[in-house]
Amino acid sequence: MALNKLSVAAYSYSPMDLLAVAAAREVRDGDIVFTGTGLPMLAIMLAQHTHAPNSVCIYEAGSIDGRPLDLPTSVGDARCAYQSAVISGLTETLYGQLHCGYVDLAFLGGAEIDKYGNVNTTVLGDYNNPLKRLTGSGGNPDVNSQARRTVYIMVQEKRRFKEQVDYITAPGWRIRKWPGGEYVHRREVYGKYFRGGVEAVISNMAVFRFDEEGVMYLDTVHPGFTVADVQAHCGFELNVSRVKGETLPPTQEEIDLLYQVIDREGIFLP
Amino acid sequence: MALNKLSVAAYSYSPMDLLAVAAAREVRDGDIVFTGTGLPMLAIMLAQHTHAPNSVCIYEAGSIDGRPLDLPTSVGDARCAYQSAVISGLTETLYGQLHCGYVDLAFLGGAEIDKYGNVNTTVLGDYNNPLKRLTGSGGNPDVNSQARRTVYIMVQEKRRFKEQVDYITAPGWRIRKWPGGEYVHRREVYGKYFRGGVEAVISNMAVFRFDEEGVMYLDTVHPGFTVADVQAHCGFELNVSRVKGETLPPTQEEIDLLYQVIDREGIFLP
Amino acid sequence: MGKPQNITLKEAAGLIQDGQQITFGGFTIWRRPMAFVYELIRQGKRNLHLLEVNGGTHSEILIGAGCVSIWESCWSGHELYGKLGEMVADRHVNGGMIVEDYSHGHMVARILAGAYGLPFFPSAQSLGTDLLNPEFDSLGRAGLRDGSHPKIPRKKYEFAPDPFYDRGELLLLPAANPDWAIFYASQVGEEGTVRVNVQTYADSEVIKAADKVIVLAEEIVPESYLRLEPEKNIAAGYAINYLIKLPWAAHPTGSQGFYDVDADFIRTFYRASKSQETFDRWADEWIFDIPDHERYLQKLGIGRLENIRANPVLGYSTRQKRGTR
Amino acid sequence: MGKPQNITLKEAAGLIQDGQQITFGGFTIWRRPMAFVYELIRQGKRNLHLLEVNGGTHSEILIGAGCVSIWESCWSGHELYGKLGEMVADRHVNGGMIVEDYSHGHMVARILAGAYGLPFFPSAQSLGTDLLNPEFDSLGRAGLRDGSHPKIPRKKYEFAPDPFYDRGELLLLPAANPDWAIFYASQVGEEGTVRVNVQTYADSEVIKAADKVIVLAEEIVPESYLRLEPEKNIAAGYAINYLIKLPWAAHPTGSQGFYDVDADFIRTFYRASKSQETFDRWADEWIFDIPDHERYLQKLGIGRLENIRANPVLGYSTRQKRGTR
Repeated sequence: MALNKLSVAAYSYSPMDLLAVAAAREVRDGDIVFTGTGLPMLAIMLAQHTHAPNSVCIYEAGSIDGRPLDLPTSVGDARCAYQSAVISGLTETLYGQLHCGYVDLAFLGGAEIDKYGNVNTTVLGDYNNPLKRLTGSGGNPDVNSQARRTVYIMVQEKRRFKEQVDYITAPGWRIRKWPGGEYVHRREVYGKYFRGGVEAVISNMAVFRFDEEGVMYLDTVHPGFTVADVQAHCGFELNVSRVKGETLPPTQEEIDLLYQVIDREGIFLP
Repeated sequence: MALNKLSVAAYSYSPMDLLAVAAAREVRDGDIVFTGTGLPMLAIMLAQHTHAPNSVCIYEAGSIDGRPLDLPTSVGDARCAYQSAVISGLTETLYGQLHCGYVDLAFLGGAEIDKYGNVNTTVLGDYNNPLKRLTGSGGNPDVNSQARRTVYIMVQEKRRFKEQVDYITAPGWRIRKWPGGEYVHRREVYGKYFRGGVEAVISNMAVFRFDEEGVMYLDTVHPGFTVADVQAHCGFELNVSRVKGETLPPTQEEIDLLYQVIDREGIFLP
Repeated sequence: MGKPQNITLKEAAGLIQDGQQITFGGFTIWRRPMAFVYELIRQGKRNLHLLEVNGGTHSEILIGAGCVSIWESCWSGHELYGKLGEMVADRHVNGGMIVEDYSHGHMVARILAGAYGLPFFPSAQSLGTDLLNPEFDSLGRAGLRDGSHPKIPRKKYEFAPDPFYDRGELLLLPAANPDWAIFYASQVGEEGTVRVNVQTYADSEVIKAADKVIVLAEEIVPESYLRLEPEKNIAAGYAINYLIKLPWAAHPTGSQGFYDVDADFIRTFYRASKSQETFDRWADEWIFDIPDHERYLQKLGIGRLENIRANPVLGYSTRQKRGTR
Repeated sequence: MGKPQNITLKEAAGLIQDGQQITFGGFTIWRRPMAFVYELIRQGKRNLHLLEVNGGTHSEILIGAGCVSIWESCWSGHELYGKLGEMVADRHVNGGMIVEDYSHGHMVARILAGAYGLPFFPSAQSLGTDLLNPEFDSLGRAGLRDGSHPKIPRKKYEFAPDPFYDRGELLLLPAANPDWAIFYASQVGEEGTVRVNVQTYADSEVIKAADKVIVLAEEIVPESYLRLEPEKNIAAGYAINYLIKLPWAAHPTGSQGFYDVDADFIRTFYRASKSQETFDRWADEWIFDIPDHERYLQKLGIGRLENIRANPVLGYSTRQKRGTR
């Protein structure tokens, strides 16, 4: 499918639509994708309906390459499993698939991210005396640490894009080597288990990527926002030297697929 | 079922029949039994048909509590799986069931056994320059090392009942503690993983058990044989001080079950 | 071992002793033994050590009711119907419960090691994270890793070298062998064979890892039916100690093939869980003022239950309105 | 990764390089990719490193033909139809092949570690046996544990303490990640989804552990059919690299649901395997003098194949006479 920029003017789209579409474009045809609930489901399904028909989706709860008739609202949902290639459980998905090395791409979310792509979904403040407790890690760090590429989908707020996260739930590019705890490059911590890492962060305002040192830079800015807008909603000084331009907006075909086929009940896209 | 000694005179039985029956009697009702191909299958099925209807059989290849219509000739046979509770594979049977600790009783065989119940199914002579290579260990040592009770079924020959086996394939009561290799009691090698060990050896001539030190003694002698016969077919000096008497012969009911129900095709009992 | 013993919900909950380590089958808001959780609360259990692969609505309710003093897991929440686990969060921020955080992959490793009778399971997952920060070892900080607590390992994790292929260090995660697994099953045979529908989560491992297992069965069916397709079963009857037949026992969590998640019920609970006061009122209404499971179902009412009842072909409800269109 | 590539038997065997490490799916005399073994022999492969959970008729044939220089496993034989693995035995006694003995549980641990991307797997099985005798470490004695052979671990096994529960030492078994798994499947979907009937052996693990996977499918069926019951499938198409459709490809080993073990064929082979001379004559007749699988089936003849054809309800032959009655 060729993206058709000229169709843009003819319709409107929401920030959520653009997030879903931008995420979908990170999928390469044939990718084995490990996906959580929500927007990531829209992204992988949209990719399968457009440029990546041979991409495959693994849901942590046990379904492998399902072909849902109706959009699942949880990875544990029976909807995930319809016409799946294999139905299994967590040992299979987390060890038999993920640890085994099949997973090319992961879509994940987080409450906080820092300039090295470290993500926090555990606590705000000191872990032993926190200001706020979040959901906890779930499989976020496992999937991130073993997929070849990870894409985080985030809300663009100053308090969420931080110089340094309060707690490293999921590993970015500069992480701690235990037991000592010194900060080193991800490659050094993972050694022979290194397969890749955080490739992109997609927010409601922009797409970010990481340089050779593992530092986040601004890649594209969504239509309607400026580089200054993004910097104003980012808690650390952003490298804007590599900005490529505007994020490609959704096409009419993509919007139609999202609203009329993938989320026709209006669950994530009301 | 009460064993009826009085019925003995009225019919004949083969050494194989007695072996199967004596083995069956080692099964306690409710036992979870890990069983290989051949005579052990007859034994567990006979027990299930008589005094141990609640005993359950696991076959290494993956079938758990099958209810075969026709006698399997291999643990990999589809016949094993008919009406089984669970069908799985080796990871499940060897780790999910055996290592997990469910198995009460195992029936195994061997080419050689020594007075400590160590069994050899690997080589005769020096392993690095053997006189004869046997089949190899298979699951014999795994099952023996983790079942609470193991019963070996053996052919009674001087060369098979040895003072010391040439190679310890499966662990008896006095085994080697590696890396040093010193001989110690099984309990010392297994430590917290100790669950029990070889409980009985049943041959075509007698039943043997083990004393507190883990040394084999003669328990009962099959009808038609004397203690001297057994000693003459045993390669080490046998403790005969505890002989209880004669092995109970098969009943007519047991013979009928073996020939008319369990092995009605005449596979193991021609 | 033999077959499971039939028992009532009250009797089964009565077996759990204060201070014991328990775990549950299911996944987040799916196939949780909710009726049992309610009964534990009615019986006023205290100081439970809840170790679970992941948390969910059931954990939030049990923790909110003050039954849990140690929680080891990786996540608590209600998926789309209430993202935060407010009760875990409250205890972590305000005290009253030890929270020990692992990753999902670590918790699966722990339960799998327990299931296989191994002391540990290796993993290269979540290296470099604060999950491994020695300062954040909550059970260690509480002085509970001295070897005197049989269900608490001496260390939160260990690094191990690779003596075989020079791949470097990876983690060993300690086995978990809870005193009890409480488990909701889709179908159980007359002799105790267990089937769960669709995704199997960590269910087969949870059953094996626990010292004793209580199963709440949505329905009891003929053994011969389950044994026609043994590939779909996860445990034989000898792995189960106690059996309770209790339809709708997983409500408000979902049970594939029987009923969907009761989204409104969980959303209402989630709102209530935002303060102890509103939680307590909710618990009075839905737990303490209700004597048993039958009355609970009566209170829910047939309309609500029919709304979430699964389409038998698809395994989920086609009646419950899920979105805006 | 995508879908498996369709390929001929000759092409597939041509991919295996002399000296590579290979493994097989199946169990003893069940679901072995026999047609592939014959073709490897026809193509004159040499110095293969055969690492397998257990051996069987296929190993004996491959070893007898001189293709294997290292065999790591736990057992070889033909079950009831020839108890001893004569060719493994011959090489062990007379030389010509390195034999490395583990237990069945150890081999499963090795393949499982490989499948999970772990460097090792722990086990307390077979402690105290001569399997652990350092003097009987054949690859070590041959000087092959120096780290320069990527598929050969530096140690046969390692002892590891339990840092968590003071349970004492147990074994770590090194992972196995063969270059190739050659696998016989009962049914494969058009997109490569793999189903095996009845017991699953170590099949799912073997597929995962290998770097590349070749599947011989008894039949290709619609994906949608296999996906109606995904609980019965063991791998998705992306786990498979090459696919060959080849009915009766497991003969003379059995394939549940399709055909039983050809007992007479294996008995005849077993007798032939008792000397190299009779083996060679057997191999001429059944391998070298036959150009392909179709002619092999023709030579077997319809009567023989019909005799072992499975009753579709029971999954095994009800025609083959098995005993004396």
